[in-house]
Amino acid sequence: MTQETLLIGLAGVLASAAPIVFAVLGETISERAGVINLSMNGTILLSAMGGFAVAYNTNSLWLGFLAGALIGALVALIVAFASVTLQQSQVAVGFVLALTCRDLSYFLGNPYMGLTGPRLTATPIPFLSDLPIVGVLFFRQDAITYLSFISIALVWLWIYRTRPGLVLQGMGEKPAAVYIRGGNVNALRYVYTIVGGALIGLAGPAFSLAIRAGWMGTISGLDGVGWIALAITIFGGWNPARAAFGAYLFAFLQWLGLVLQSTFTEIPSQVLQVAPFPLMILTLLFVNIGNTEWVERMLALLPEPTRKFFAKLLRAMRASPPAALGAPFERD
Amino acid sequence: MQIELKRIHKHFGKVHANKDINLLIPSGAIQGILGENGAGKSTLMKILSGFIQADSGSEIILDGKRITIDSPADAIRFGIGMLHQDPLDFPPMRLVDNFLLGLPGGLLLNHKKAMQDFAALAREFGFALDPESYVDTLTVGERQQLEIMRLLFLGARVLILDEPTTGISAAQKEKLFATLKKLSAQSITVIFVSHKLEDVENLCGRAAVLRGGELVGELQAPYETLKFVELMFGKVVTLGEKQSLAQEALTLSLNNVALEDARIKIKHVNLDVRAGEVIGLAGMEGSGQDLFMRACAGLARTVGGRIQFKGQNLTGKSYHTFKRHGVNFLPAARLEEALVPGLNLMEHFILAEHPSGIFIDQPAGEKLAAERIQSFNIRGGPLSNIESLSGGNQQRAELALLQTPLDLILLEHPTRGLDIESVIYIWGKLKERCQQGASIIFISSDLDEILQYSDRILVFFAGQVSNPIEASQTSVEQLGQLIGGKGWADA
Amino acid sequence: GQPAATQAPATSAPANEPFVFGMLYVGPYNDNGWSQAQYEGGLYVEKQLGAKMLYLDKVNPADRPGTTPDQLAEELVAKGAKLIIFSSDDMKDGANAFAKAHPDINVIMTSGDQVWADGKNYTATPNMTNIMGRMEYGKMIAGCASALSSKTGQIGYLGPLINDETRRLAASAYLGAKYCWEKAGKNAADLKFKVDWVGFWFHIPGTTTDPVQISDNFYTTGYDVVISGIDNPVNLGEAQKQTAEGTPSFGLAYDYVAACEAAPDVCLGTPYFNWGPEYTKAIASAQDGSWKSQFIWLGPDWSNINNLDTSLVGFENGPALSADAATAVKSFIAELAGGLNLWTGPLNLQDGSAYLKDGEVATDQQVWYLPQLLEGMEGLSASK
Amino acid sequence: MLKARLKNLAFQLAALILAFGAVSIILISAGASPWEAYKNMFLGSFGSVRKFAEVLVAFVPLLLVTAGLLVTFSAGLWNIGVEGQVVMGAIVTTWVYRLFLESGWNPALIIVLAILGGMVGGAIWAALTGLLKTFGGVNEIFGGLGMNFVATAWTIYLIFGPWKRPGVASMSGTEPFPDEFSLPLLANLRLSPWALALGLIAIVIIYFLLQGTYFGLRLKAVGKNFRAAYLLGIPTWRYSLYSFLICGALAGAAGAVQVAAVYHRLLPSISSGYGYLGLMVAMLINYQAIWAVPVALLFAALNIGSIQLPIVMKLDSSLSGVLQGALVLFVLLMEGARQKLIKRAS
Ligand SMILES: Nc1ncnc2c1ncn2[C@@H]1O[C@H](COP(=O)(O)OP(=O)(O)OP(=O)(O)O)[C@@H](O)[C@H]1O
Ligand SMILES: Nc1ncnc2c1ncn2[C@@H]1O[C@H](COP(=O)(O)OP(=O)(O)OP(=O)(O)O)[C@@H](O)[C@H]1O
Ligand SMILES: [Mg+2]
Ligand SMILES: [Mg+2]
Repeated sequence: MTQETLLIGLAGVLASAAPIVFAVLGETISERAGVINLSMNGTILLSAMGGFAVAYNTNSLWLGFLAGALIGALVALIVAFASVTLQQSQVAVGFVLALTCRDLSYFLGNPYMGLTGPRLTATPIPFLSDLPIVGVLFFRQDAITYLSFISIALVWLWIYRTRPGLVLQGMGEKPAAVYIRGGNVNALRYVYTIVGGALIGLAGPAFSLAIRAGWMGTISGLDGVGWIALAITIFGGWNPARAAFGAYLFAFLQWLGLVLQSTFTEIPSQVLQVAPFPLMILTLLFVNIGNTEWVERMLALLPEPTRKFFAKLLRAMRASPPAALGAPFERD
Repeated sequence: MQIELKRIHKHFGKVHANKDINLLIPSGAIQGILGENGAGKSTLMKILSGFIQADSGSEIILDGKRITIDSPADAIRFGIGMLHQDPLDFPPMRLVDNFLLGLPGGLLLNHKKAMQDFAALAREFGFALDPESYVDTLTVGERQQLEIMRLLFLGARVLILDEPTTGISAAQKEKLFATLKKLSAQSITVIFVSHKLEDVENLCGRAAVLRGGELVGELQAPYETLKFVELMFGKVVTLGEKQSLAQEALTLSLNNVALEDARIKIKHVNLDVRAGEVIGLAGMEGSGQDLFMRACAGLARTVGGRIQFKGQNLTGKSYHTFKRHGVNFLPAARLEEALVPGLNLMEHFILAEHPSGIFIDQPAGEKLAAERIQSFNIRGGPLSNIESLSGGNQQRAELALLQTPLDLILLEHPTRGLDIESVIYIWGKLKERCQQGASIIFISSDLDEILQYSDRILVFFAGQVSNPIEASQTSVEQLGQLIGGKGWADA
Repeated sequence: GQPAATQAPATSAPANEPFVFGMLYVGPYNDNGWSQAQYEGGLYVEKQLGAKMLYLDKVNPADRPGTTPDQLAEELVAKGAKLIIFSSDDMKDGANAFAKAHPDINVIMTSGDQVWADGKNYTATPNMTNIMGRMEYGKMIAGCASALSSKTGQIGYLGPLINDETRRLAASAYLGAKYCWEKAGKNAADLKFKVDWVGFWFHIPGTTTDPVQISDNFYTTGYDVVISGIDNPVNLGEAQKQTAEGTPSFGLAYDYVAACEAAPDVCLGTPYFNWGPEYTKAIASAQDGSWKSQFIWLGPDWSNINNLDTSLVGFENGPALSADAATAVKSFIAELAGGLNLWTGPLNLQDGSAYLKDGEVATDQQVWYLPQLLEGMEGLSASK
Repeated sequence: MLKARLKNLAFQLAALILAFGAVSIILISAGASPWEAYKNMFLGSFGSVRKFAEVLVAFVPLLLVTAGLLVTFSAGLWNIGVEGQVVMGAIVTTWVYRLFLESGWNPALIIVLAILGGMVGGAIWAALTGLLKTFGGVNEIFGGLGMNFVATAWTIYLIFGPWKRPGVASMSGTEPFPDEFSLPLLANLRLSPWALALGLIAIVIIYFLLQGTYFGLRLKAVGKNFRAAYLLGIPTWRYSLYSFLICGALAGAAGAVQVAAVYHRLLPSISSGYGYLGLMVAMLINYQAIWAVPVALLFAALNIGSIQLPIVMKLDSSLSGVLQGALVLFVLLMEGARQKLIKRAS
């Protein structure tokens, strides 16, 4: 494969990762605020269908994307209401929504199956697109892909460089402490869950109006994407940059699976497709194993210097989730 | 800033935590709030700081203006800041971020400026805090200092401290008191909550006493201690006679035991505990005593040395092995570590018995529960869920779970958050165990308790462990010094 | 386990009330592909015979968890169907079970080979008939059209999953492409024909390769024509996108006569099935009692392969097919009609082993059970 | 006391009404008559003996899965990996069949072996998630999700790779086993009384295990407070693993039944989504074994009855999923509302 085609291939990877990028960013925000939105798989399907339907009827791409975001926000609102206001298990509510929204999208989407609606096409950025390498990679994409790039930067800056972002970090750790500092924890949780949901909702149209244009019900090949995005969020360790990297890694592996299909005939084609999951599990293993009882026991048996080394290593790998993730906040 | 509380009421379900409290605190005063556990002190303060809201009809008047405080945000706006009983900060974050979090300002963070402000404040109060370090590396005292700095920087004119002296060293206490006096000189109103008489006596010009949610009296310095005690408990209480039950037989013996965790390192501990003996562990929180105690239970791994239990070598064995040999550990965090919310008393007792067989023997269980509840006079029935019990009753339930026979009882803060009567009752129960030959090792941040109930004392300071000190030959002062890290040469 | 023999009488219904037949589609009835072609076939029968069609689509374990085709067929029978069409190879086992359990109900098993006396899976089943079109011809024409329209000489084939049928169809497309490429006086060595497999009939994230990605990958790596072998032509959408973004690209749809309408401007054409006529014959025979079990594997009606009343297989030119290419395709079809058989030796299998020696003509069995892709084709021959 | 119970009932009733209300609105918005839809679904599941038999066919694996999940739930574990455990059960069952098909042994014996194999397979798959949880600190939700995908990918690989039927690898799965290797079915029906018995026995055993035994009590303790349970002397990690093993075995049994009694082969999505559906059932019955049978039956009926929708009303069957989801969702919300009200009151 020539450098040219390689670059184009990688550019394609960046584009095909865009929806997942939105999803993982949304989930990261939501979980940072202490609310785990497990409904992603359903949300993405529903917003993909809804976004397409709206775009088809109004013949406006932007209304389509808007609809997707709204749907995502709406589902998130239910999650927030159930978990923040009614203090029900976030996992339970999210899971139910994941299944329900999926079936709802199939039910309501039936009339739109196989229709050809509007679709986003690439808009190369003048000058920049002519730059060697980076031009091909980054500046010959479509609008939504550009938006995905920007979102990564914005979310990262927001969390690590702004005042509200600092509060957001705190909220995942100790809501009560945020509260006594004058923050309205539950209101903020609503806000971030809904904003996160809207981002997740963008993933839908990013598929149905750009990458995998149209709506084909079950055979749209979207069922499962949400779970993958969830896995990637965890892989990203609640850091938007790392999460985005995870999304790109996933898309890259998919592409690799395709280009290697006829070269490495020995590898079953499923292996690279399913690779992200073992990867996620391994990552979780690495960051968590340091906290387990038996590892500490083993460490204790080691002689001084080696013990020091491993203890350091384990502590370095450790990346614990927001302490208050999934826990409702009560003042009294 | 002058504060006037009028007709403050607060209900928690059936609990009437604050009953018609009326109190006037003049500007610049250091107001003490005293009361036994559960008297309603924290509740009152949480109301004043907006953390919770009082029942309707209650009034708060600030410098003559009637105000409503619906949230901490409001309180902050009115210049009221509170240092909570358990520090509300963000352990995994840096000091400077903790300091910044919640401060007003522009959208973007300005770390440079924050650093300068931080440094300036730290200098003013002589706090030695590194803004770049992480909160989870600080002692409780230092975390308090951090909070105080933050509150003052927020412009607090009223500073509420809820039991700030639990778990800080004598040295830190002195520093804290100095700071508070300085603040009141700047006509900042300080409200100091405690159930330690001498703290109030040393610091506060005036004190209000709560009992059972009511304001039962106000006093001015100089105070007479007896009056205090009477107000707090409704009667004069005296600690029981101090008697030792130590016998000859050895239960636990440690030689050259070495321990370490993420923060603390302990080297070469040697200790022989005799049957019936009570060992008190003193030290400011996180000095290593908790690690030491968990090691004695097999909950923390030793990295060197031997732990012998009644002649058997249990080094590196798990807690369950220790338990089988007759060691029980009662953690401080009851509902988190010791009891199972959602299960009732009977189920707890059944679980503690390790019954064999497959099917639950209901009648037997009820009988067991009934007699335990009776003999530990727990306020609650076999079927009442553990979390619905009061703190003291939960503590009693915990004791009722101790297995028999038993050779070593390890207790973390066995009476924290309990009023003096519960304390006496519980120690009575524990001493019964000593009579039956059990040894006790316990941690407490209350030096009086340690002196009162231990035969020998180990003092911990930053991982150093003193040689066993005969309780009869030491004093609160000496212990205080050691805890603060002074006078270790001869210890 | 013998599912209930329903009481519905085999004797044809009184003339006044219409004959009811049931159809099961593997995909959505409006999938713009295989299932929609089946659906149209059913409508045709309704029109011709005044019969009434009951149908159930998405008959696959993913869409209808916990159900089996025979069970679903019984639902249709319960609603009065007197003949059932199992319209996909994937319903084979269900069809067998049903036919066995309901000897009184006639069954059309599309694309199956159960009642092919010379086939490998023959089991005499009096109430079953297999119908399949020789799509090999359609694919040859598709291949030809691609070769004539490709500027780069690189043709991609979007394959679903690897089995006898999908192999022989891909191979046919290759043979057609090769023939027309050389006929146009180009050098055989310059023709690249590559098959990429999805691994399923559609995309399952985290499990299969994404057909959209396959198409994109083809188009962005110099393959300017992609022939769809899957049930819904995602390649067309991608060709459209590529063209819009400046790389002129083309695609061919599959299965359904009107499939090109999804993206006319890039569609070179559609090799399609036209089930109506054969279904009509079979159902009529069931009605008048002249039914007999047979294996029907028909090519196009060479007099006019696009005659919707006679031809089981056809090829619909797409708007994107240039005029000269169209004429060339026309003459290619004429040659095929004249007896040209591209399944003639010398042909080797992909691994170089001999498949047909010089002049040898492949038997039906050799074609139907093609063991590998052919020499000259890139891509996997068997799934690992 | 009684009053409280009545209040409870009122809330659950409200949930029911809301759920059906919401779905009716959806139906109307899709231009269909709710009444017609519900009627067809009902007739489609209870309209005839054959239809009810089909309902029971779906009911059995669902019940098995639910029974298993009750155990992990009381151990405080969200075993979302149950879906993969069903799949694994099916894979191993198929594998055992393939091993012994030519052995000439007594089919009955082979069937038993195959089903046991399936249970072991499911248990092992669950144990992996369990080990990841107890010894790797990997949250069972994420571990389980991963394992689900691996299991699915594995089936697809086997069906289109090593185990593909001669020639035509297809969605229809591997070569079906001869009839004599099927769990005996009732005459003229697809229902196996043996499978039904297996399901019912399982739920009864689980009920008593959780209600009446020390094991169940310890499991609850572990579920409600891991730390305290350990200090009370319960070998917590072992109990977590036990619960995973039990749930995995039952999920595996569900997969085995799918192979041995329903499909007689391995096919893609062999689990029929019963794993996830079982989670819904467990949530809807608020983890109370006593309600498992009726609710699982209801969900199975909805699945089967919804087949009528496309045939009769040209509606998509996925409506049943929407209805199931709405039921669980509103019950959750109503429960939350109830608790909130109680708090207010006191
Ligand atoms: N969130 C709550 N819900 C119910 N009851 C509560 C709550 N918080 C406090 N109480 C009850 O209100 C009463 C007063 O509690 P409070 O915390 O004010 O006591 P306190 O004086 O601070 O005791 P301590 O010295 O232990 O802090 C106690 O009976 C307590 O159990
Ligand atoms: N967080 C809480 N939630 C609900 N009820 C509580 C809470 N804390 C305390 N209570 C209730 O308040 C009452 C008093 O509790 P508390 O722990 O303050 O007892 P107390 O007054 O401190 O007496 P004790 O000396 O036994 O602790 C108990 O009935 C308890 O059920
Ligand atoms: Mg108390
Ligand atoms: Mg208090």
